[in-house]
Amino acid sequence: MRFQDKTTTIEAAIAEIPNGASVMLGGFGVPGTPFCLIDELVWQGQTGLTIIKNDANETGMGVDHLLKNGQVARLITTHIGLNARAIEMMNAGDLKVEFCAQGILAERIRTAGAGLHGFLTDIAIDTELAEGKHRVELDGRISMVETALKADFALLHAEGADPFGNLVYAATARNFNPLMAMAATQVIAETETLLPIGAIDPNHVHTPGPFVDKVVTLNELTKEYAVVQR
Amino acid sequence: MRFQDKTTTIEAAIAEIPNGASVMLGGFGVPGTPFCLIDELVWQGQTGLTIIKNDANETGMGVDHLLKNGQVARLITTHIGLNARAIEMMNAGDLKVEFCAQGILAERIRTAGAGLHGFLTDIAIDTELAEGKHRVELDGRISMVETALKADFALLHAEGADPFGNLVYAATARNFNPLMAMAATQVIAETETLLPIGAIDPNHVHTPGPFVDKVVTLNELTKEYAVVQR
Amino acid sequence: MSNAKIRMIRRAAREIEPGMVVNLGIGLPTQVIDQLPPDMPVCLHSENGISGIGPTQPYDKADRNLIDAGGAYVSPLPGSAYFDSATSFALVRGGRLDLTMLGAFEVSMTGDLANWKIPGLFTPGAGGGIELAQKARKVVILTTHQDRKGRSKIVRQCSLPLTAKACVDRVFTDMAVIDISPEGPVLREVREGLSVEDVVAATDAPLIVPKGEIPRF
Amino acid sequence: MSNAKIRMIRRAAREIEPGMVVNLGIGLPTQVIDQLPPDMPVCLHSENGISGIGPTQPYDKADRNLIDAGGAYVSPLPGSAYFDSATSFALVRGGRLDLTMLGAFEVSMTGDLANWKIPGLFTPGAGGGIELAQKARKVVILTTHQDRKGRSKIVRQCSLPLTAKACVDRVFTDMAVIDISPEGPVLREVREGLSVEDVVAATDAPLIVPKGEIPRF
Repeated sequence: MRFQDKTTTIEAAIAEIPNGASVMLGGFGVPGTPFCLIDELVWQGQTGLTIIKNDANETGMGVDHLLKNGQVARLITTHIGLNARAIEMMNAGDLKVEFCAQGILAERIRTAGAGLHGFLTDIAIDTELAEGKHRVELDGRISMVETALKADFALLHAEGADPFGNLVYAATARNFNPLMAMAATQVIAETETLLPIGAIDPNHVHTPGPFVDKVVTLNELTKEYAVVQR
Repeated sequence: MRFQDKTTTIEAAIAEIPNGASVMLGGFGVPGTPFCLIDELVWQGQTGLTIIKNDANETGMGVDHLLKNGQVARLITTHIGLNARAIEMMNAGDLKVEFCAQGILAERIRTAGAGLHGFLTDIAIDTELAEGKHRVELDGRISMVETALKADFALLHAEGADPFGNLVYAATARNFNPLMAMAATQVIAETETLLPIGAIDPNHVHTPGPFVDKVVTLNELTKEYAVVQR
Repeated sequence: MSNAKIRMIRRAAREIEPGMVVNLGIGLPTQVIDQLPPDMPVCLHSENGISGIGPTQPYDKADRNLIDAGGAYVSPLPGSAYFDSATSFALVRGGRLDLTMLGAFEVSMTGDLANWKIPGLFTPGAGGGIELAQKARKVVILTTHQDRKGRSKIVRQCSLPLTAKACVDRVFTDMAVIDISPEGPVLREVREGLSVEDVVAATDAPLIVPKGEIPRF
Repeated sequence: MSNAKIRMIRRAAREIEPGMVVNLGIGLPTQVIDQLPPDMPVCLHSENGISGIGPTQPYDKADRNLIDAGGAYVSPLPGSAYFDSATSFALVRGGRLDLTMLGAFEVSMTGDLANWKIPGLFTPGAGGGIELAQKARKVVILTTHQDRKGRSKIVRQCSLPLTAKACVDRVFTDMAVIDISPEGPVLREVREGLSVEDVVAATDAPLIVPKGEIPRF
């Protein structure tokens, strides 16, 4: 027995994304953001996208290219404070932004990935984020229902991948990537290094291959992956 | 800065468990079952315990010692087919057994570990396991509420641990261990090897140290850890 | 094993397509694996936390920490991964398991499955079976056509507690291949040496028999 | 930095006890770390997925994949661990975070905290702040006593959108240490060089002043 080879080109992988798709993007700030996959998406120009990402990167990087290019209709996120354009577009009504508490966004994504419908929590219960949330009383305790959040596509950044799609992430570049790997219909991972099958110790795999559909090997890292000197 | 040293003796660690405590036990069959911690619990003899474990091991091993010794009032589990004593005790009314679907048990434990109240699922909805479950309708879909399952103690088996409680598990000995590590007030891990601090690559840690309270180093593995020849 | 069972297992193996992620239940389903072409890309999942199960190991070569959900000592392959039980069932419930092959006590004409409990006789708990039956993309059953007392396992309605409702897509027995269609169970193939009438007579549920030649396996 | 702020940060550092797991918010709280004894056992958590944050790195030595939640390039320590965002917040919500130190726009006399939104002016989203404020075992605030316009940050009632209700245990300012008790805010310590009256006058919320000598810091 052997494993399926899921390697493909960046063009072919991104070409699967139609206009209007929902797309999860890994990353917390720079680490773990799939900048090359995003660049290809900018190049191909799909529009009306719903983007799900922890943050909106910084102006001039990653998600910001999609915003500038007018490809994003809706952004589900936790914090966009480092991207003035995102805030401007939101305030001008050109971008619909849905804010989640950060761990709740992570958990909504994981819940979809786990094939569950939602979860019960008291997080943000006394804040404006609680508005409109369905409430349940159990054992005398009030909980809010947070619904599972799935997407049509997830674009991930891995440090290493084998052709079957077993992924490893480096340091804090892990963040939302393994959660999004579980929660999208089509999961596309870019990898800094394509490792031969068997090169990753089964104990060290962060995202098991069955969750991943396409593996794209990066030839070189663009400057957006580098250390940001502010 | 440095990390707290959580190493202790097996006697002292288990002595914290009072009569009537709820105790999670890692393991799926033999791999990952903390046999030495269980042996010490049998030796110390705490009674009226609620045990939460995937299975009841086999007759003559692990959980079975606690059952035979009359220490278990209640067992929350998924499958006890390999332990005739557990089935007999259940049928005779000497042991209260609560069955969960296996992934639902895993998820209920993780939900407690994640500080959430419960989750919504359709798993087992048309079966007798659905009886008495609270139902919620969301977007025209019926879900059942599964509640978070926490415990006073979790007893885990790790292949390696450092003094701060960073844990690594071997192969399928991982199973419920990392989930239970999140879900108990006091988490006690036995380890085959005590590794020096820094010996585990931060990318390879399976259970981060902050989840663990006590680390017990095993001198030698009892024969229950060995390959079972049926 | 009887020749009829061997034929059933060989036929069931053809259900596995290249690239699939597959979970094989304890018993007959596990034996399907030996019938697959050695170079076929397929990933075997076990719910205790492994993707990419390799060959079963004899006791003297076994890794004490590496079993499948049935307790058999297995081995890793280049490309295997280990994970915790929550991730393992996320894979099942989240739609990443293409196929599961399970055993059965009873399968109803609407695809209900009973395979985990015989009240008063066999009450071990459901383990991972409910989630496999309810959430695998395709659920096929491997079972003898009748139980030891000669009673049909494909029934009008299950008498035993259900594992999952309307979950079964296809049943492989030592007599036939039967699809559960919206109209009811359809006889697709008959074992070499048996007639359609033999199968119909041995089956409690009313079988839909398509016109024309029924293939043999 | 002003001497008063340095005193505040030094005083806040004494809040950290050996063995604690601590999350330090962006800004003033991050600077507390430099005040800890080098051999003190403490584990710094950052919500983007690390336990055991080591020293900040200059750009030429930075690991591009290793930042804290504020975007600073940090380093690992022997004993650090990396994990995903769900695990990171499981640690926070599950009760494993002993202490968080956060900034504030407003703290109410009942311990309500507002620190994430100024409608119309500052609307970046809450990030991980809500969960830190609501679920850390102990929540302490580091803030100037008054804003740049001289308005008290310790108020009767928050006018800004809340981060979390009744979550604050203690406030460290450049003027005082204030506990939020069930009876209201209690003045515990006053900065060297100030009188109790100075602090009371600078505070919008009515302060409970215990009898006897109020310690200085």
